[in-house]
Amino acid sequence: MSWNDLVSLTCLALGGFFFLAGTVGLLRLPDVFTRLHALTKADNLGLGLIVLSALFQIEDWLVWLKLVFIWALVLFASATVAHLIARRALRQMEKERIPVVENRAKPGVAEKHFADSRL
Amino acid sequence: MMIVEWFDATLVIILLACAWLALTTPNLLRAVMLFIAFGLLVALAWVRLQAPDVALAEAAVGSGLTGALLLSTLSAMQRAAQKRRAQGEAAPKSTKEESDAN
Amino acid sequence: MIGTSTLYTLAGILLFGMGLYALIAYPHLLRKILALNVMGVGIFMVLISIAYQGPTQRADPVPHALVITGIVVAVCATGLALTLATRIQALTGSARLETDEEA
Amino acid sequence: MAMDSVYHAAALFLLLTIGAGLIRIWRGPTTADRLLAIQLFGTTGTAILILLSVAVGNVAFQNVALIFALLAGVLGVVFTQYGAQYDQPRHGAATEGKEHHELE
Amino acid sequence: MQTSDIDRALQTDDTRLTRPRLFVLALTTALIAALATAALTFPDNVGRLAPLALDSLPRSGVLNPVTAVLLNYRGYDTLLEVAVLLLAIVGVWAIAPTARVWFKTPDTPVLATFVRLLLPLMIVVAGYMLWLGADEPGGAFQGGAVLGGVGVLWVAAAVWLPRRGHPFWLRLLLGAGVAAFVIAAVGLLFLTGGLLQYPPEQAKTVILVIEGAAMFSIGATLAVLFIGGYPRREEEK
Repeated sequence: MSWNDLVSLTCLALGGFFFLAGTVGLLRLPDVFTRLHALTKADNLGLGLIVLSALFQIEDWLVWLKLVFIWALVLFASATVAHLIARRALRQMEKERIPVVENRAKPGVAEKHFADSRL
Repeated sequence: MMIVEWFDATLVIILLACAWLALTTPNLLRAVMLFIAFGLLVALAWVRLQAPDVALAEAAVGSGLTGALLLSTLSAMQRAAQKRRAQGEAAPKSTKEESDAN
Repeated sequence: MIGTSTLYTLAGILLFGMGLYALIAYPHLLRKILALNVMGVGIFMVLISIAYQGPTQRADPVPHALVITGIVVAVCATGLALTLATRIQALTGSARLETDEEA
Repeated sequence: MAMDSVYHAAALFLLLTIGAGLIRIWRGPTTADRLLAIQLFGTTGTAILILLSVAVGNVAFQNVALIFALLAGVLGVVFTQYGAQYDQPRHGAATEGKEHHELE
Repeated sequence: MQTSDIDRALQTDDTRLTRPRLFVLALTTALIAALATAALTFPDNVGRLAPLALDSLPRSGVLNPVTAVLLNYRGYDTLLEVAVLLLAIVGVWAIAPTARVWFKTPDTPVLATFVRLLLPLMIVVAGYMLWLGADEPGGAFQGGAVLGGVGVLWVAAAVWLPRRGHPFWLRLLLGAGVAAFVIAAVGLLFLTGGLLQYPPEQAKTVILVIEGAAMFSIGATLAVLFIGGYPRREEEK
């Protein structure tokens, strides 16, 4: 096994970990605003690491460029979409007169979450 | 069994589950959202079947454009229903019958 | 053990059947349109899996071409059907096709 | 283990995380949550396509990934501009699976 | 009527498993079983068109077999298919007097900037798909689908607002695909004696021109389908 395979594997494992973290965050966090973290942080980092892992297997620099471009595009799009979703959700709550803070600490959601994870 | 076959089997199971849930859930918004996810996953199936041409078309159309069409229609339908109610009309005949049946 | 091609063929047939069931059984027009789309994907999947000739060999291009045109026509039909559904709702006040047995 | 089966295994793992993410689409409770899950699927699908392209050695798969990345943004914008109005269950009636939608 | 009654009546689609539905489910299960047996007993070595399609590839002027099938071997079919898209638009305009969606100005600079940056990028990618289509996976339909995305984004973020109705250039764009196809077909009929039979030297150029026109048509069609009728300026909620 050559050194670039080793680097590839490390990046792959790390990327997989971050994707797993993103999904766990999506499933376990209590409301929309906290779940946005999964979209904007964990998964984009995971994708970046997987792209990095792929880069060590590819010689053609054009393909190299394309992969980096895809990652940049996903970063750009998901950051914007996350902002738009958050904005919309916040407005919806204002319209329905649901206090944001109260919603986040709605009994049965957050408490159950914390009780389950024994924090 | 090779890993690729595991991948195929998992993909098929997720696809079928997605389609069945989208078609039988009572909540239409959920149905549309599941259908969009279904469209995304179908593109992966085309890639596995050595059909990148089809996957390209499906990736753009299957989830993106069909999803946009369905989402906008759903909200247009909701708006229309809401407007109807605001105008003080009685609920349509069919829905009355149903609530009687319930 | 069944091969990749057979697996996806069976999946396509199942998708077709699910779509057919939902198309007949449920009254809401939006659901019927979803069902039609799922049926379409099922048929495409059968075609593409027949075209598949193993991971090393090149796949048959003829079904691929059929499916590509099929996908674009399907989305246009969906758009037309959705417009029709919106129109039916505007005219009758309900986006469902109720039958006597249904109530 | 050869490098390509490692990549296939990684793709399988990501596919399983997508399968788990379906639960969020099912449970909602708001449309925003569901869209969030779909955006996440888009990112994960991009990653799977890149992994498959490296495993099989087919550069064409990366173009599919490119389209995935482009169209995810379009869906997000359409949702925020035209998305269904009553995605938020009424306060107090937020029991899961019993959302009330004003649909006829 | 009580509020709960209205809510129950308007709630959602009713998908309980009633007796008629059970009957339908049984019938479709039988159909699936029949189709599955047919698929499993399907003979493996059926006649394929693949060798024929791949062997004639050098004469088609392109390297991507799918494009060759679409534009060379099954040229008429694709021509009629582009015409079907036009018919879908005619249908939509016939049944829907007003648009389903309306042009909505972005209310946040984030969205405006996003669209301003993404739109040119998507157009470039659509062109790339078209160019790629001759030799690698890609082509008019894929590029057209991306252009459809451009149109949807255009409408959703109100890049440019037309007055009521569709502008002339949009109608021109909608017809461009069929027009280019028909002109090429008739022209080639006089030049080579065959409908859509390309001269081998210029084949690639002709195919790219037809595909380009078809791509714009498909993109415009998808965008107009998304609008779903005649567009209006900002509508009241």
